Amino acid sequence: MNLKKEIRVSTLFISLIVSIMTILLLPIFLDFNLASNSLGDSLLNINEIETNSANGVTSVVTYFRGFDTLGEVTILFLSIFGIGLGLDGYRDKLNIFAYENRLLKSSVDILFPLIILFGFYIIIHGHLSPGGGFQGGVIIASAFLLMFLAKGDEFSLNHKIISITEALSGAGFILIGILGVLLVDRFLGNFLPLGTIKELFSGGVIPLIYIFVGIKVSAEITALVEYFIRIKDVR
Amino acid sequence: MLDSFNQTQFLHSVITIGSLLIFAIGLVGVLIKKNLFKIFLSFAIIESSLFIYFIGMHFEVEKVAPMLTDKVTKFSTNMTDPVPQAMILTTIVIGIAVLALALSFIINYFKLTNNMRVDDMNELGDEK
Amino acid sequence: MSLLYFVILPLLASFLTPFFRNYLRYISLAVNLMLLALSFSFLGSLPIRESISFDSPLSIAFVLDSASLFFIVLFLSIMTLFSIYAIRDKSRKDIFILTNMLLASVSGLVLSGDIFNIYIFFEIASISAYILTSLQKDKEAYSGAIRYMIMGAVASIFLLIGIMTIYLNLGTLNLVTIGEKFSTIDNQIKSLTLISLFIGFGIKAEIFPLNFWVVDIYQASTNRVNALFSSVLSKAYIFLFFHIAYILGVNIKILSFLAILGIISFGVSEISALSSKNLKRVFAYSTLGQIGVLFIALSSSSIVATTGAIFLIALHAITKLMLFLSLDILEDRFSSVNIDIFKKFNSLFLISIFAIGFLSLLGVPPFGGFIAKLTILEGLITKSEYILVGAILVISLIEAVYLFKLLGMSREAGEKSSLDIPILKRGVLSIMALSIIYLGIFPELFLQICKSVALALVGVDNV
Amino acid sequence: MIGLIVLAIFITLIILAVLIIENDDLPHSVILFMGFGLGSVILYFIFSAPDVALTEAVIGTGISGVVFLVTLLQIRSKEIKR
Repeated sequence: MNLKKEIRVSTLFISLIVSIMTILLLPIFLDFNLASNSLGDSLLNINEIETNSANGVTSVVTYFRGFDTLGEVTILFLSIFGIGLGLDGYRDKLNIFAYENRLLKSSVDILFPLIILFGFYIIIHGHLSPGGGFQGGVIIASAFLLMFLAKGDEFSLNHKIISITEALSGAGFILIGILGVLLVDRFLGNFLPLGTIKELFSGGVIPLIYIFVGIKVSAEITALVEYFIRIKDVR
Repeated sequence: MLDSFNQTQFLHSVITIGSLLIFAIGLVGVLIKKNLFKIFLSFAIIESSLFIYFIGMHFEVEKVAPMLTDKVTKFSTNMTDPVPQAMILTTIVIGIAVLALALSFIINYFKLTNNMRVDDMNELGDEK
Repeated sequence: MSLLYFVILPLLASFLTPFFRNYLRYISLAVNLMLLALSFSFLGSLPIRESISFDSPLSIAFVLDSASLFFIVLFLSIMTLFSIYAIRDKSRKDIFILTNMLLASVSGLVLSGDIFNIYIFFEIASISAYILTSLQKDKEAYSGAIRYMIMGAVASIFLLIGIMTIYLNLGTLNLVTIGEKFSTIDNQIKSLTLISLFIGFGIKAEIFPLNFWVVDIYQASTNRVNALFSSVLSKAYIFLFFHIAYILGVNIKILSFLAILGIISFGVSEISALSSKNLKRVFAYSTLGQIGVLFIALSSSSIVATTGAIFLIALHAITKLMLFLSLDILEDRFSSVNIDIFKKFNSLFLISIFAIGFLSLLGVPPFGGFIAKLTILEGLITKSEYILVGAILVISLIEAVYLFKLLGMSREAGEKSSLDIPILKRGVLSIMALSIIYLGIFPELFLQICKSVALALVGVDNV
Repeated sequence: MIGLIVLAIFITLIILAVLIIENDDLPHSVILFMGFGLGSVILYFIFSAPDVALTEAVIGTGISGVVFLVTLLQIRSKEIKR
């Protein structure tokens, strides 16, 4: 009883400090006046001339700040590698995520190719509509997640293929960058014709980069899910 | 009277106060919760509050998405700033990568020690 | 040649690992040597600005001035020595993927001229560090890694707040533009940004009071990993901390506050080291103490002291690499890191390595540490900061107590066992020891280099 | 109208956040966290950021929810068999 009271006092104390901090910070944050001429506005102004991509966010993510995206893909790679190191002992073991259901089992065969197709659609149309490599890649990975859910232990992935896909798509991203250095003297620079805006073949290197990102992200998230759902058979 | 609710000024105040409150709730969660799982859940809430604030502050009423559609045919300054959106997109993906790594560490730690409480993590110290 | 190769080549080596898993260590060594050669080819044409994918202020730019080149060369040479040391190990193939990532990220941190890009590299470096900490897969390692991740999450959240306030108020992410415009923003917002950035970078730069967790991390990880943490990662973050501080144009009040934090950091960690029985913890406390000295020197706004600090960074990186790698040999033999193992071995080579390292840490002539500390004190005296000078001297005495205690233990009589050190490891350790002695006896050339680095870092000749 | 909608969603999010933190049942709070993600997806959509909304929907809510739940499953299976 005594202990419980003590915990409550510390909780109360911390909440009090945090709320005082919040009240003190509030006027500072409410006072913000946004910068009138920001980086984004200047990028929007030149977007139509420089990239011919219909989606402003995509051209920032893959072209103007494409190097950040490379770093981000690297972070995903590293994190999956770290998870694999730790959970590796549980590979080829029981799938704890499986859910026995006949309806699910028979419908997943139809859904699986459709979801993959949808993922590729999102990836390829990244420069025309919302979406792109990350979102589409995760959608493809969710198709595999559905397979794990429905098929249970009958379904497993070939890890060799996944790691080679991952390696090749990562290397492909870097290769595009190095081609940029060699051809236009800028890493990740645009060396392809821009095409007409709002058409599928437009935007220079942007769709190419997003395709590599999409393949890499889908392989990585699939590997992540597979690492997490396997467990050592303790029975 | 209803008009004043649609002003950018009002919107920004709501966003600021709301996301600061969510941030504070997440911070309290990090500080008072002893369960490792809850701590990382609270970190995810804190990050979400930052994202909402950052995206929200760059939105003004009547601004459209930075994207050409059937209605919008030209890039102009009447669009929301694409750079914060790109930054948040990047940060969300980083967030899930870090979160998944942390959870895998927690699983491994739990399998070794049967412990999920942060104040019982006493493996390290001068006597050990 | 493009500056990007410093980041790209290690990344490529890591990405393509499935194809040459068994040869990864040779490829990593080759990458290190190649980049070392590349970095010397830039010597004549400093400073270089290279923008990535588009014109500079609108996209990300990499900046190579003499300061960043110095740090790149330092990191590359340490990585090369480390790769040679670890190349014969059959068991630890995975560590090379992580060291490559670590190399790429610290190069990016040092080179990048864009604050959000710095955040990305910050995360890559942190995640490599978390995984390196957990490599041993026992409960200590996971406990340390989870602690590290909690602190890292706090750091990245605060860094993100800083970057967001900067972008909201200035509308730019480029460091040079931020530096030009930073004085125009409101005082309250300015201090909010500075505090967020201080917490974000300060946790990683391991400065008091944000360093209470560091020693546990060192205890949880292996000695090789500690060698990298102490000589690469913390140095990169210190460079970054002061690089950003000088770019934002912090005033004298904040700098003197940093100096006070440095002196507390130095004092507290050396006193804690006295009572510690675990060698990993002792060396970790000593690293924290040296970081305190670096903070004092770098925030003194005197070029002479900054020169000394740069000298100390290079020297301390080499010394700590040497000490942790020697400790690695001892731990392999005795499978313990209690200070008692100093009584148990009988190897003149290893004892002299430890002696050189300890004396250089203390700043005894004729070793390199003496020159570094002398230059720092000289700079502080010209600024008439006599309190700081006195404090450094007094705390160094405390440092002397435990280091001499350790050295004395190795001479105690008792049961001794001999050590068998492979010739490759012997070679690497002696190269480091010889370079410490060389820098102590002929410091002039290196001091000159350090001075130009200090000028570039503080930003007198160009920013 | 837009101001009131945003206000309503924010109030929901704050309540959800408190519930997530204060819930003793871990799976319950993960489900609530996915609800929180859904709320922020709507907010991003209102703020004219469809790309971020899509990303948060598939990554921030979808995959992270799955990862949280599977972590709980892993821990639960160990607890039962202990």
